[in-house]
Amino acid sequence: MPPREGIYGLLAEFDTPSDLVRAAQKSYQDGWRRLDCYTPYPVEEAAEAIGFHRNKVPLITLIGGLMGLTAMFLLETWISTLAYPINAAGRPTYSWPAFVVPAYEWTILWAGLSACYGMFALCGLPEPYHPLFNAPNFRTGATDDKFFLCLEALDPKFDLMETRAFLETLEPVSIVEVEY
Amino acid sequence: MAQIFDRSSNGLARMSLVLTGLIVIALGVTLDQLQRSPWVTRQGQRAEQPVPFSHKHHVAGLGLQCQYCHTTVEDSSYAGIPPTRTCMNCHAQIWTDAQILEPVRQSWATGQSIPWIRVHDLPDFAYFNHEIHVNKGIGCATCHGRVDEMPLMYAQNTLQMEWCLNCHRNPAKNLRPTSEIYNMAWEKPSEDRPVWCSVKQEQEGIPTAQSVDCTTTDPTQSGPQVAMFQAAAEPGASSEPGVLGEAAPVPVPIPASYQKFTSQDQLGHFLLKAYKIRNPRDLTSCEVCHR
Amino acid sequence: MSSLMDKPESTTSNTMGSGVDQFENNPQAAVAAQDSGPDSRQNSRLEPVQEPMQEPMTLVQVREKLKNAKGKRYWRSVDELADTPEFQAAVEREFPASAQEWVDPVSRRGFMKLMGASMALAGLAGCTKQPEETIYPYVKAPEDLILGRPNYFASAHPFVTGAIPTLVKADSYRPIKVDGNPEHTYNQGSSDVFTQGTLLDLYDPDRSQKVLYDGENREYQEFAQALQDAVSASKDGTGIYFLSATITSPTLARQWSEVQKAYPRAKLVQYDPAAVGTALTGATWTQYALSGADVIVSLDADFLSGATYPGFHKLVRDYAERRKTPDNLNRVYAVESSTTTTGMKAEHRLGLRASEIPAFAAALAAAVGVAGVSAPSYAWTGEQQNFLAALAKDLKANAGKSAVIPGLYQDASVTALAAAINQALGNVGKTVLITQSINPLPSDQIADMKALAADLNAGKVDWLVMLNSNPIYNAPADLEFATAFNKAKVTAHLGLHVDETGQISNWHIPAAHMLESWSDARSYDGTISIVQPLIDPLYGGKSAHQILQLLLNEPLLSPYDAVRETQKANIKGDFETGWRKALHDGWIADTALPATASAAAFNGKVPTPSSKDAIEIIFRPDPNIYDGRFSNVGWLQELPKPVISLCWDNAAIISGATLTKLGVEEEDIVELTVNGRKVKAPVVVSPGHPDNSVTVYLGYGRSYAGRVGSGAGFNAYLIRASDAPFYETGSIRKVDGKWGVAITKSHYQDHRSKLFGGQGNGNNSLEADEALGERAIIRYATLDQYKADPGFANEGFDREKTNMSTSLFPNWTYTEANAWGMSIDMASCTGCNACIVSCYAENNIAVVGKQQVRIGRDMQWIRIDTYFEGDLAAPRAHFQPMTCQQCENAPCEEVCPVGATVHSPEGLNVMVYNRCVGTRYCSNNCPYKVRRFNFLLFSDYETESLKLMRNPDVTVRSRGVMEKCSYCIQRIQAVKIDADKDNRAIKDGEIITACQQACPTRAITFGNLNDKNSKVAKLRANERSYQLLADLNTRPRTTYVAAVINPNSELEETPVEYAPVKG
Amino acid sequence: MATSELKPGNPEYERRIDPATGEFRVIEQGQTFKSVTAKISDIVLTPHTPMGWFAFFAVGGAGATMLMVALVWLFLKGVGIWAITQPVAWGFAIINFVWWIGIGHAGTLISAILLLFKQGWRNAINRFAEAMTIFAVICAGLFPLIHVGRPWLGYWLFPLPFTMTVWPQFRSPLLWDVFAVSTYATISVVFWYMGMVPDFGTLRDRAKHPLVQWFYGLLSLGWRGSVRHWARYETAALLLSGLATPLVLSVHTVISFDFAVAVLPGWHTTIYPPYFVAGAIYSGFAMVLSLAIPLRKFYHLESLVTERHIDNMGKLMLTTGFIVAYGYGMEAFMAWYSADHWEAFTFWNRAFGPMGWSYWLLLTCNLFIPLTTLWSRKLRVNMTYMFILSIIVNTGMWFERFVIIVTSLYRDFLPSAWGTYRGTKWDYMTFFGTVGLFLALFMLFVRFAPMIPMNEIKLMLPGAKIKPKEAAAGDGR
Repeated sequence: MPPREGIYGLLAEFDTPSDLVRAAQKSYQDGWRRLDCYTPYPVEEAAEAIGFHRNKVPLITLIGGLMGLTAMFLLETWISTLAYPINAAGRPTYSWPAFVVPAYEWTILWAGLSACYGMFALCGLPEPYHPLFNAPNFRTGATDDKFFLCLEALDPKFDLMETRAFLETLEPVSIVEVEY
Repeated sequence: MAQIFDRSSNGLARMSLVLTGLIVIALGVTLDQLQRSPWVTRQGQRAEQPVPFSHKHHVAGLGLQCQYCHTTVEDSSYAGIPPTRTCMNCHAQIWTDAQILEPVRQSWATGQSIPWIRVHDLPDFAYFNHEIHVNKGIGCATCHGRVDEMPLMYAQNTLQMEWCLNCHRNPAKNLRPTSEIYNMAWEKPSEDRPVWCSVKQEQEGIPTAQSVDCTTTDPTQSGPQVAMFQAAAEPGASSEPGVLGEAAPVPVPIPASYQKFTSQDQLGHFLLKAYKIRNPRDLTSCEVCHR
Repeated sequence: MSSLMDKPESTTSNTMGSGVDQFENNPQAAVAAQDSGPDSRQNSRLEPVQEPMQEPMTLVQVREKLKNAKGKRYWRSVDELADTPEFQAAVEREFPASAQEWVDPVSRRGFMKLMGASMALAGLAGCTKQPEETIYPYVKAPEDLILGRPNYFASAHPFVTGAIPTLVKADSYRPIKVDGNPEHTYNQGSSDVFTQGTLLDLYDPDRSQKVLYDGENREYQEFAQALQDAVSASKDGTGIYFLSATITSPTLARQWSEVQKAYPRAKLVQYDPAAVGTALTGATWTQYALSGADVIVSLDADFLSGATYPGFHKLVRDYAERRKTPDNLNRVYAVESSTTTTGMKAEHRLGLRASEIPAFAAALAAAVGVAGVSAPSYAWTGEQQNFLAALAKDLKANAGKSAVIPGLYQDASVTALAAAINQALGNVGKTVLITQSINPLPSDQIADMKALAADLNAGKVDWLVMLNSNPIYNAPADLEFATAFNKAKVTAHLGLHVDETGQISNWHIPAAHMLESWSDARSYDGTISIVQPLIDPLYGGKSAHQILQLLLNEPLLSPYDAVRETQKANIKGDFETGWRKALHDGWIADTALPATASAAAFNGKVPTPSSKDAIEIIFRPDPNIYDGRFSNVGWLQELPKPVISLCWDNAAIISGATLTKLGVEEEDIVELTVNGRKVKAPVVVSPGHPDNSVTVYLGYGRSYAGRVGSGAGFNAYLIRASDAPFYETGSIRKVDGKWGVAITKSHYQDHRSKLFGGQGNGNNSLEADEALGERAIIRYATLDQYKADPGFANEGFDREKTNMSTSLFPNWTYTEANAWGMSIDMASCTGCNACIVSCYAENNIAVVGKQQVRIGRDMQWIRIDTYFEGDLAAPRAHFQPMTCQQCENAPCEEVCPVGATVHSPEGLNVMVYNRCVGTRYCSNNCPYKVRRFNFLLFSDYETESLKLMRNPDVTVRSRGVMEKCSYCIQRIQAVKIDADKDNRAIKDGEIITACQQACPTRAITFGNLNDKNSKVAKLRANERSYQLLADLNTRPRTTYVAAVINPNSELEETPVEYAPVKG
Repeated sequence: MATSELKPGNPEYERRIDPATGEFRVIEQGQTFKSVTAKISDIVLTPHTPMGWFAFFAVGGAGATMLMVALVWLFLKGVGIWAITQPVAWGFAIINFVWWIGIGHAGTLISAILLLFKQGWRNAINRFAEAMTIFAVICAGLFPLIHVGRPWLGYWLFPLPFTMTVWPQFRSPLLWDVFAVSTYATISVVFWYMGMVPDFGTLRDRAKHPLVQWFYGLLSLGWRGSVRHWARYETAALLLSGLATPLVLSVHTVISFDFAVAVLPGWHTTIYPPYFVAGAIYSGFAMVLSLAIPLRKFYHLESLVTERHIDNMGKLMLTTGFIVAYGYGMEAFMAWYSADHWEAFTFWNRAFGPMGWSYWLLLTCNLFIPLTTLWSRKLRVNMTYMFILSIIVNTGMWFERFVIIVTSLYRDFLPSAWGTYRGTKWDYMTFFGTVGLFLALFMLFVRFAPMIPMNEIKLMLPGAKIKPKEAAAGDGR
């Protein structure tokens, strides 16, 4: 996509998670939908506050796991009974109890990988470049001890002056415009 | 604070992830192909032989029998490479001063072997046995290809295990009447090229090759030219005990109950029984080829 | 190739009944599975003897040759190039000093190994291309050769205890297996360790290859000339001395007698360290027909353990026939001064010190009422008196149905007394047959040797020609032979190796191996066999026949003609047909010696035993390498000696009590002193060895045996004097240091209390208590027990049979095809080891060397498990051949991650070497521990001569690969193919495994279990058959037939109680 | 130092003891978001590496080099350079393999199982415990590869379409190992890396040098702490621990199958799976202690890795130690109770046979010493003692595997096949070589990655509490 021009959004900085959560709740009640919070550690309340309740990671994991299970079990069965059926130690060619173990391991393998990759994919990572990094105070705090609320320009309610005014009411430490 | 990465890096980052995946897959496919490639198997490669011997000329041109040179193919695991004397049988008279035959005359004079490069070279841990194959209806051409069309010898097939198993798992698709073993031009039966076969009362100790006889001309018209199986007829083809004992009775061509086959599948399954070919479970057991 | 090919005599054995002679062959089988070296078959054509020597190339040319070779190709070129005579010539000229390391394959080898290994690593096996291989076809193909099918030639292995008729298998005229002649009445196809070992002896890379004069290369003609000149100069042969091993060839004898006619003053001395002073050199020859003997008494005679005793093959076979079924058991008493399998198998064994045995023999003679013999006064212990009494009683009860067999290595009086007893009991003519000696020139070897030494010292000897003898190494110590030797003006040595004598002789002539030359010999009953060569001499060796012939009027008469000349007398009817029949059959009909002479009368002199606490030192030829002649045969060096399971060394073998008395431990070094002569030896304990006596085996301590034999063991000849070649009192004392010995079976004393399943007393062997106890590995019964309970072998807790319904899984059925199985008769096996060596030869098994054996890495596919039952001071041994049991539910297969060992439809546990990655899990999970792993690169891929020897039907295993007994799958497959070709079923007995083929007692039977009439099926149905560890439900295809023994109730000791474990 | 010296009232006491429980605090008082960030990321970002680090790294490097030498010789000559023989066809290689894998387990246990059990105190130690897991698995994974006779054919263990058209044999526990261990390694790495992504973000943002920024920037994948990301991240982490838990239990179970599935007396027993897993965790915690105690001292992390952690791990070792003890007991009991001769003899032979010494050594190291002393809280929080104990236990666990493998193999069914076993110098070089490799890798990790998860620590700080507005004023950060 062509790089967008102009303003990405307004970034308000808070000192405590409590302030951030309150601010987030207010903005959400105020009707903001294109907004996000940035915290140095997981603050579930904030996510709740901006109306982010559930995600798709579990579903992806489940699907991955099932794929692993069936893939390995079928492979084993095919190999041992059809591809080259061999009498080993007088055991039946279809020795399903033995097949369970590798199938079990692959279930976990695929589930785990899907969980991790799925999570990053849903988050749109990797994304080394992000407009927020243009904000002078973002990188000094967001991963350290500061808490940010960002109201994004894409939100229909967004208007530079009004939004800034609205943010003022939330008593942030600072407010900055974020360029694309 | 400035950005560490440029805008474009987002695209690059995701692209590189995808690429890595593709490269891994590509690598796998390459290796898989490589292990089957002529570079590894020497399939179809014409080796630098001391004498550019042409099977085409000698087989198709002069109509030499395979066994004229490969004498032990029916009696031994080893088909046999002709001694220099075999070459000299003719080349003492003809082409006596041809340059390309110099190595042959050298060998004859000095008593040193002609160092041929092995074209069909199995790994040393794989034990192939010619006699049982030709005695049970696998033709030369099945493995060696149309030798009569090869000016210079090369390996028609990979000779890899998967190729062997290909047939050991389903011999029927390659079986032919033992009378046609040396027939380079043999083609699978079809509607317009039927084959007639009959089994005479097969008995213990009589090689199955003799109790079955097949013909490509309709035996109901014109008395069948019954193709004979060389090994049995030749007295003392094998000097080993047990093997056929005293020369086996030469079967008389009686137009017995001939059966007509119009597809390799029918013929194959008929011969499978007639030649008492072991079942795939036996034929694919490890000790058959590895000891 | 062999000049044989155009001789009419070479005959394939197509009329022979056995099916073993139908083999297919893979042209390159003998080459590495991993990194294939040059093809063995082709090399066989390119023997140096055939190579027309060309101009030595210059190093420039060498570089040329190598220039365009790169990488692996390059190294292979060096190897190939270095083997060409031109190259060697070149190197020798350029820098003679360092010539060796280039030309000598051994030093090249270590390096090449590393190369090979790194190559294997470099190219990840699967993806590597095979190197291009070359085919060297014949120029003129021999008529009767079908490449890929072996030929068989009947011959004989001439041996001082009587020739062993052989049938030699040749692959494109390379002998690759030596076995007994199945049609010969004497050994009926069986063989022994020596006969089997001669094959490797032939291909021994260390054999001498050049005629030498004072270390320089010479032509044979020069020697011939020199000898002839000397002889003709001497007119009547004065000063011409021949020193030969015992002459066994009638032809050689004839040639000598002609030499005597021409040169009456020429002298012949025969000397065989193992035969000297024994009945072997006497004028009479005693044969025993044990099939008719109910009671057999051995007076220090070891007639069950190997060809060291004359007639071994027949004696042990007759013995075993009477053990196979309980209804007609014989009974063996053994009185012996050492520990031998004979004593260990005997119902009743009495260990006596060597010097007591003549006295005992006399006492026995007196007791059975031999006229003119009175029992010498000697303080026998109570046990000994009981034994004597019971024995005498039993003998009298079985007059005419018994045999008393004297030991070879005992005082002459024992032989005489035994003969007298047999005479008195009326055994002679029934179980005992006395003929004149089968060795044509009997002589008093000790006297002759003394005389020779004297003449040498007196400077009377101008020429000393030694024929296959090695006096410098093995002459009696008191003759100081080495010093006397130097007084001879010219010494010439004919031998397979440049041995101790060859080293210091003026002339050395490489001898022709018995597989390379024509000769003849008599077997046990005197029947003459023709020794016919299988191959041209590899190194232009000469035979003794040629040497003697040099002195006769047609000096160039070939041994072939000489032998024909001799046998004209023996072959009846038309000579040519008779001759061809003889060659084909392997013997000349009715040439057996008639029972003429009677035994040497007993001269009444019985040596008095030495005092009870004097140490006696007993000299015996080694059971594996005999008098040292097989020193360089790796197979025999690595072979565990019977009873003590010692290999790669000899030792001072003593009893446990003596060990404690001397205050030493095993592997300690002791110094043996006899009349001031000393030698150092490691101590090894043998259960049941008489106290205060030390058994030492001869034949070790060679300094010029070759890469294998040199430096192994100690030289017992150094303390062996001419007046006491068998035993002598001496002294023994501990000296510093230890000498690690390789013993393949552990024997711990069982110190466990009854609570833990032991015997409480520390006298028993832990292994045996376990094996005979609840593990029920050895099951046997006395005759009475058997009569009371015929099913003893499969009754009772922990002896239950395999229950086909115990498995959770549906059983695989093996009913449609063949189901191969093996049965081993525990009663018959005497642990003679012939099977092991036969297996070596058949299956290309590698020799690993002493150090590897010491840490338990020997590669033998079949081993003889030995358990010593009861008190280790006087045990009964049980010998159990142990090899892959081919379990139907094989634990090894279940755990192999790559399916390298799987089951065949015929129920065999097949091992696919080239699939094996070497996890060794199968070995761990094998309850029988019969799998063998190539921990290092054990197989020799470099030594050319060994490549000729290999069985082309069996892959040579590379490093990192597991291997094991396959029931000789290559033989099974060969027969299957022929049978399929002929559209017939496989006959019972058509497939014979290598161990079965060699076994003199027929203890091993192989066949198809689905064929209810097959021998093996019948044996398996036998009530005494049991499966090992059946409670593991492994369902072995190999079963053992429990032994039934026939003890004399008067001597029966209380059997050991095996208390079950009380946790 | 022990708690007794701390009197209520003195600041030391306040800082380290939680008044509510009287236990040591998981995090000492007075830590703030900033201090945590600084403390942990500065270890990584500081331009001057402490000399001590080099010393340790050099030791590890030396070991790794020795390993290389041993491996080259191994590949040239073959496994015969080791002491393995008939009948003991498995030796050091498999012992080390099982030992290392076992050590790995504690890492996964701490990060996964303790997470599921909401054990907050795990947060300080889980990161380097996971690192330990991965490096241990690397060392372990080495052995199956090199111990086979023809390592260059190792790829035959994977189901791939070769021209032989022959496939792996899925009944073999060794093949199960292949899948179990590879899965275990992969999941551990994924889990570990995912956990570090946010902290890499922190490092990226604190780094001064552009190259360092770029480096951690890449690793952090552009993490910016969006609460939406955090939410998914948390879910994924939870799921992964949910998966890692059965995985870690299965891995040592499968490895125990290598023995339990075999017929060998001393191997063929049903107690092995639980017994192996417990043993694994036991040795794993020992190894965590051997790492944690020097680390907290060296990098002055006492405020984050407190006595509480050591104490808890001590307790866990006590528990698992008793499960192991139960395993040993069961073996002895079954030897008697089963009335099975094979079992009985094997047990007798283990305890009183020629190699009995190894059995008693293992009992001393694994039972007698730890299970008697770990009861004392005093000792549990005594760093020196715990460090030594951890070494003892690891030794003991190594010998446990020695006993299981060697003393079962060297005297099995047929007395005639009995043998013996003594390691060669190459065996020892390979073993200590892997120890060196492990150390070297771990030192690299300590230097270049955050060894304590900052975000998880911050989560536990008082400042992280969400309070209503009025209380908000002046809460201490």
